[in-house]
Amino acid sequence: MNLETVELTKSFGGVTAVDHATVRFVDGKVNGLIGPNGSGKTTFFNCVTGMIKPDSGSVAYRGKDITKHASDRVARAGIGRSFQLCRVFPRMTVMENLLVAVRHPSVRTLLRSADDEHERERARHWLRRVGIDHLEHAEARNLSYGQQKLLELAGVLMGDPDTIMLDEPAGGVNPALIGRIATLVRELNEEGKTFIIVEHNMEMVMSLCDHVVVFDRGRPIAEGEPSMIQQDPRVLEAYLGV
Amino acid sequence: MRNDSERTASAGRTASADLGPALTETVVVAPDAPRRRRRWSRAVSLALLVVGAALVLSFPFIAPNPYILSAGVVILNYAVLSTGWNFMGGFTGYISLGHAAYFGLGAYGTGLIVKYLELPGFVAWVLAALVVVAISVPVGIAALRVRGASFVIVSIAFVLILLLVFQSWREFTGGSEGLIVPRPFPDLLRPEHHRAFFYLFAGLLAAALVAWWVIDRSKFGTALKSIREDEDKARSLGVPTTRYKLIAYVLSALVTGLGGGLYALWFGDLDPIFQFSILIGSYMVLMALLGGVRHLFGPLLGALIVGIALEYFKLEFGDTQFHLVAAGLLLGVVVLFMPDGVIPAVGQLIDRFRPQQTSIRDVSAAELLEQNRRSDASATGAADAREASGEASTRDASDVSDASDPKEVTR
Amino acid sequence: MHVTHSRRRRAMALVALAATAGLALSACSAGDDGGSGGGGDDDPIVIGVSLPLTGDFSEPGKGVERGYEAWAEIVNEQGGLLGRQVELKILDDQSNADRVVSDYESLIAQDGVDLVFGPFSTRLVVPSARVAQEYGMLFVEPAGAAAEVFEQGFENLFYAAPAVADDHYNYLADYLLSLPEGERPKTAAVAAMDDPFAQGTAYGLRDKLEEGGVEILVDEVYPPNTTDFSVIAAKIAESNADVVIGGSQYQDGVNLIIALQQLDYQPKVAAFSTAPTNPEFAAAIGNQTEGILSPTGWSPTASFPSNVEFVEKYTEIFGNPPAEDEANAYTTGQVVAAAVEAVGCAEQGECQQQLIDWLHENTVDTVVGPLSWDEAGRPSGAHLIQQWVGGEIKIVLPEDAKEADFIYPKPAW
Amino acid sequence: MSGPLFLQSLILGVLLGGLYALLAAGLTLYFGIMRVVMIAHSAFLILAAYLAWWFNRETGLDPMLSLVVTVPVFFLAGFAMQRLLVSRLKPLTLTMMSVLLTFAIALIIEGALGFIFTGTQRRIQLPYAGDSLDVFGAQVPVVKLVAFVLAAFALLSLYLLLKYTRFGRALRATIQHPEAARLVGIDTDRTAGYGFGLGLATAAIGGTALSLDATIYPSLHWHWIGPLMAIIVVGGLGSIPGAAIAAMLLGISQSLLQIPLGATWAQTVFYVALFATLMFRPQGFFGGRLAQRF
Repeated sequence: MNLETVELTKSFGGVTAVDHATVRFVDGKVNGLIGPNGSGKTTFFNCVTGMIKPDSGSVAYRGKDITKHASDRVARAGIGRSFQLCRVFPRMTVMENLLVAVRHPSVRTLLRSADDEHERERARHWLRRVGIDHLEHAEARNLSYGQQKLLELAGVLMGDPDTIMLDEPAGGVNPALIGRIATLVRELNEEGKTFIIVEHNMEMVMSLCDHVVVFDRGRPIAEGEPSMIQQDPRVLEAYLGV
Repeated sequence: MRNDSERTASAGRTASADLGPALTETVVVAPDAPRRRRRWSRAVSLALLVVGAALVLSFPFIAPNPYILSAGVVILNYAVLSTGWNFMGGFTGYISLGHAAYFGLGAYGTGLIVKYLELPGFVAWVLAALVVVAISVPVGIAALRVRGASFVIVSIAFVLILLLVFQSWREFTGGSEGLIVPRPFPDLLRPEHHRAFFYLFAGLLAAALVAWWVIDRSKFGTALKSIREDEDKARSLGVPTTRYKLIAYVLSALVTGLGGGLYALWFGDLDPIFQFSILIGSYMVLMALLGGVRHLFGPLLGALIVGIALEYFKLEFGDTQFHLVAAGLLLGVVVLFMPDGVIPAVGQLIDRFRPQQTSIRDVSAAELLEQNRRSDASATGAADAREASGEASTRDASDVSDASDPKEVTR
Repeated sequence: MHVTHSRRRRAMALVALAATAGLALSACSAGDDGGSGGGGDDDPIVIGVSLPLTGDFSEPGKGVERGYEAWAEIVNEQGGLLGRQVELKILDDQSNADRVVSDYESLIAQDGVDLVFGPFSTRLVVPSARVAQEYGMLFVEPAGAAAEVFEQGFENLFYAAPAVADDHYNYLADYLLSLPEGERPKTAAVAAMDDPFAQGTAYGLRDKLEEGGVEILVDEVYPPNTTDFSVIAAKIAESNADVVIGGSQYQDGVNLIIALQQLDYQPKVAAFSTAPTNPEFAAAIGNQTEGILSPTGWSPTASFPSNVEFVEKYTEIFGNPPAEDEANAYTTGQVVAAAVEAVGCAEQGECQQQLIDWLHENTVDTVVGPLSWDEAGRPSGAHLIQQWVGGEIKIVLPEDAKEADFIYPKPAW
Repeated sequence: MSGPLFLQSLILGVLLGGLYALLAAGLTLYFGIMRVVMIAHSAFLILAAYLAWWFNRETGLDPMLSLVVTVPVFFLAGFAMQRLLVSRLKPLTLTMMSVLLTFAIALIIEGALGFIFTGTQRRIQLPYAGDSLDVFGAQVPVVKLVAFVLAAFALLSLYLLLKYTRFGRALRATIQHPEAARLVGIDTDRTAGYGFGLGLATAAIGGTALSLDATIYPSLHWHWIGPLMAIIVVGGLGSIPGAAIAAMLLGISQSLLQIPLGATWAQTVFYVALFATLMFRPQGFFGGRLAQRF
C-alpha cells in the first residue's frame, strides 16, 4: 500500500469535514478521489499532507506513520502536492519557482549559490516536460492561469516526489490543456510515480485513473475501478442527492 | 550564456508554439529583457558600489565639523539597523515593528556587561551579541508560531515588555535614570571618537551587507523568499520553513543587536525609553520599505533618505513634533503607492524611457483570464482575486479548506 | 528671530551632509560657515541651550526657557556682557537623552556658540555635561541636583542653586523631628518618580525621618510617563501614614494628589517636590492646596539686591511673577556672567578653562544668595521650605526667613 | 493584602476594565470586518481626549458634551478611512500593509497633536475631580464611575446595535462570510466602511471617558495600544464578547497586581497573557479562531 489513512477525522466548529475516513491508495497507480462539492476531499488532502492537523485518526505512507508530520516533512518523505487553485510564488521567476523545490540542501550547501547549474538543468528538464521552458525568466505572476498550473506541476516534480497528489488539475483550464496534463500524468506514472488526483472532470477521471475512491460527507463510500464505480448505486445517490 | 540572436529567437516564440496547436493562449514573453536589464543593472550597481564606498570612507575627512560627522554616525547606525531588520522583513516578509527590542538589548547588554563584569567594551559587545542570540531563539520560536498581524502584535508586545522591564528593574538596569557606558577609547577627543566609530559602523554595515548578499543568492535565500511569497506552498514543497524562519529571525536580531551594542559604546548614555521605543523600530521598517526590501541596498538607501530627513525636520521644526507627521506621511505614501520601495519605482521610471519593450504580458494575462473564465465557481473566484490584487497568485478559498490558508484573500 | 536664523544655518549644513553623502565635494563650503562663531568684539555673544520644550519635562523646561530669556533681556538692556549683546540659541531636546547630546554637539561644533547653559532635569544634565566637557566648555546648569551628577568626575560643571537634591528638605526634617513626642509624626509614605532629582529630594527627607524614628510604610517608585496613580494612592491611603512625601516633577504630583483626594486620605504633612511651586498648581488640584509643602531654592521675596531687580523686571516682561524654574535659570545666567566679566572673555578654547578655574575659586552673588562650589560643582547651601497658606505659597522654614507660620497638622484637602 | 485594599483595587480594576472593554471592542471590530489591525485606534482615542479637553477649556462646559460632535465626526472619519485608504491596499498583503498604514496614521495624529497642543501634559479640571463615593469602606471616585458608565453604555449600545438591527445583521454577515453576504444582497464594501466608522466612534467615546480622569499627552497612545492588542488576542481576534471579557479580566488583574508588584510590573500581565495565549491557544480564549493566521 502506498498511502493509507485510518479513521481520519477533522471538523471545523460544528462541521465535520472528514469523518472517520479509512482509505487506501494503490502504489504505482493513478488513484482518483472523487465526490460531490463539499464532501471533504480537499480537507482530506490537507490532513494527509500535514497542512492541517487531523482531530483523530492516522496517516501512514509506505508503512511509516506520518500523522503528526508538518507539511514540509511530508514533502521530504516523498509526497508532492498541488493546490486546488494553483499556487506559485508570484514574484519569483519561473526558474526560481523551481529552484525552491530542490531536495533540501544540507547545512553545508545551504549558503551555496542558488544558481547551481546542475539544479538549473534539472529545472529546465521539467519545464520542457510540462512545456513552459521558454518562460524560464518570466515572473510567475505574469503567467496565464494555465501556465501557472503547469509551473506548479513542474515545481512539484522538481522535488522528485514518489507520490504526487493533484487537487483538481483540470479545474479552471481549457480542454486542450487538460489533455496535455492527462498525457503528462500517464507518462510520469509509467516512469514510476504514483498519483492521487482529486477531480470533478469525470471524463478525465474515468479515462486516466486506475483506481477510484468516492467520497461523500467526509468518508469513502465506494472504491474500485472506474467502470465499476460508474455503476455503483451509492455513488449515483451521492451525486444526484436522491 | 547564450548569444543574443538565440535569445531574440526565443523571445519571439509564443506559448502556443511550444504547447502545440491545442493551446491557444497567446502570451508573448520576452525572456531576454530581464537578462539585459540584469547585466545593465549589475554594471550600474558595481559603479555605484565603488563610488558609494569611496564616499563613505572619505566622509569623515570631508565632513565640515564633528556635528555633521556625528549625524553621519547616526545615519550609518540606522543603516545597520534597517539592514538587520531586512534579514527578517525582506527575506521572509514577516514585518516586525518591535525590532528596537534587539537594538535595546544589544545596547543594554553591552553596557551591563561592561558595568558588572568590567570587561573591555568590545569584548562586552561581542558577548552582548551572544546574549541577543540566546534571547532571540526562544522569542523567535514563540513569535514565529503566528503569522501576519499576530506576528506584528507580538513584536510590538515584545518591545513594550522590554521597556517595562528595563524601566522597572532599577537595581539591575538603572531604570529610567538610564545607564552610562564608559567610552572604549577614553583618550580620544570627541571628533576623533566620532571618526573611529564612523569606521566601526561602516565596517559593521559592510559585514551585514555582505551577509545579506550571500544569503540573497544562496539556496537558503531562495527558500526564505519562497516563504515570503507563499509560506504554505513553500512547506508543501519541502522547505523546512519553521527552522529557516528562525535562522533568519536570529540573524536579524544579531545584526540589530550588534548595531545597538556599537551604539552604546559610541553614545555612552542609554535610556530605556529611547532604546526600546516603537518609533525606532518603525523607522527601521520605514527605511527598509522606502528603499526596497528586496534589494541589498534598499535599507541603506532608505536610512540615508529618512536619516537626513529626520535630522532636517528636527532642526527646521525642532520645537514641534512635525518630524512625526513627516515620518507618518512618508510611511503612508510608501505603503499606498510604492510598497516595493524607491529602487523598483526608479527602475520602472527608467524603463519607461528606454526603447519599446517587447513584453505585452500583463495585458494578455488579463485577456487570458477572460477567455478562461468558466462557470466553475472556484475558477471564477480565482480570476476575481487576481484582478483585484493585480497579482496572479490564487488561493484555495472554497470548501472548508480555508482553515489551512494563512493569507486568505480578503475582499 | 535669532532662533530661526540658527536653524536655517544648521539646516544648510544638513543639506551639505546630504550632498556629501550623495554627491561629493560641496560640503567644504559649509564648513567655514559652522566652524567658529563670533570672534569680533561687536558680534553678539552666542549662548547655546537645549531644553525639553516637549515631552515629559516640557512644563519645567519652558519655565527654564523663560528664565534664560529674561536673563538675556535684562543683560542686554544693561549693555550686554563685555560690551557685547548676548544671544540665545535654544533647541528642543524633547526630553530625550539622545537629542540633548546631539543638540549640544551641534551647538558647540556646528554653530560654534561662545558659551553654553545647562538643560533641565538631571537625566539630561549628565549626557550633555559630558559633551561640554569633551569640548572643554564651561557647563553651568540649573537643574541637575541629584547626587550622581557630581559623581561623574566632571570638572566643568556647576550647579546654580543653593543645595543638592538630598538636602532640599533638611529644614523640614529638622522641624518635624524636633516636635514633642506626642505631636511628632510616626509614619510616612513615599512615592517618587524614577528620576534622580525627584528621588533625591524625596529620599533625602525619607532617610532623615527614618533615622529619626519615623516608620516608612509605603515606598513606591513610578516611571516618568506614569499617569494612572489610583493604585499607588490606594496603597498610601491604606497605610494612613502621617506624612506623605512625593518625589514629583509637576503633572505626576498633581495626579497623585488628586488620586489621594479621591480616596479621601488626609495626612498630617504633605510634601511634594517642585509641583506646588508651579503657577498652575492650585487650579490643577481644585484649589485644595492648604498646607501642602515644597522645598525651594529661591523666594520671590528674598532681599538679595539682584533678586528684587529680577522679580520686578521679569514681571514686567512676562506679565506675571517668576517661579522657581525661572529663577534657577536666571541664576545660571548670573553665574556665567560673573565669570565672563571677571575673566574678560567669552569664546570657545582657552577662555573656557579660565572661566571654569575662576568659578572654582570664587563666590558669586545671585538671586538665591551667594553661591560657591566644591571641586565637583556641588553648591554648599540649603533650600527653604514653602507651604500653601491661605491660597498663597509662603516660606515657613527656617525660622529666620519665614513669611508665615508653619501649619501643622495639615488641614483636610 | 488587606480586605479594604483588595476591595478598593477590585473596584478600580472594574472601572478600568470597562474602559478597556469598550476600546478593545472597537479594535476587534475592525479586525473582524477587514482583517485589519488598527494601530491608530489608540491614537484616535487620544485625539478624542484632546478634543474633549480642548472643548472643555474653550467653553467651560462638561467635556462629555463634546461627544455630540466627536462621535459623528469620528464615524465619518472611519468610514472615509476605510473607503479611501484601507480599501486601496492589495488584498494579498492587506494585513501587513494595513498595520503599517494605520501605524503611519497614528504617527501623523501624534505629530499633529504635538504640533497643535505641544507636548505638555494636559488634564481636564473638573469640579468633581476629587470627589468620591463610599462603598463598603472603599472609595469610588466619581469621575471614574462616570467614565465607566459612559463606556458601559456605549458598549451595550454597540452590542444591541450589532445584535438587533438590520445594519448589525449585515455587519455580522460581512464579518462571518463576505461572499455569502454579497450573494444575499449586502453591500459589503459599504458595510465594512460603516463598521470602521463604528469602531472609530467607540474611540471617540472612550477618549472622552478617558479624558475625564487622566493626564493626556500626544505620545500616550503607545501606552494603550499594547494592552489593547493583548486583550483582543486573548479574547480571540474578531470576537467582541471575547474582547470585553478579556478586557475586564485583564483590567482587574492589572489593578490587583499593582499592589504587590507596583505599577510598572503589573502592566506586564497583558503581555504575559498575550504570550501565553499564543503559545497555548492561539485562537484566543473566548471565541474567534483567526489569531494564528493573522
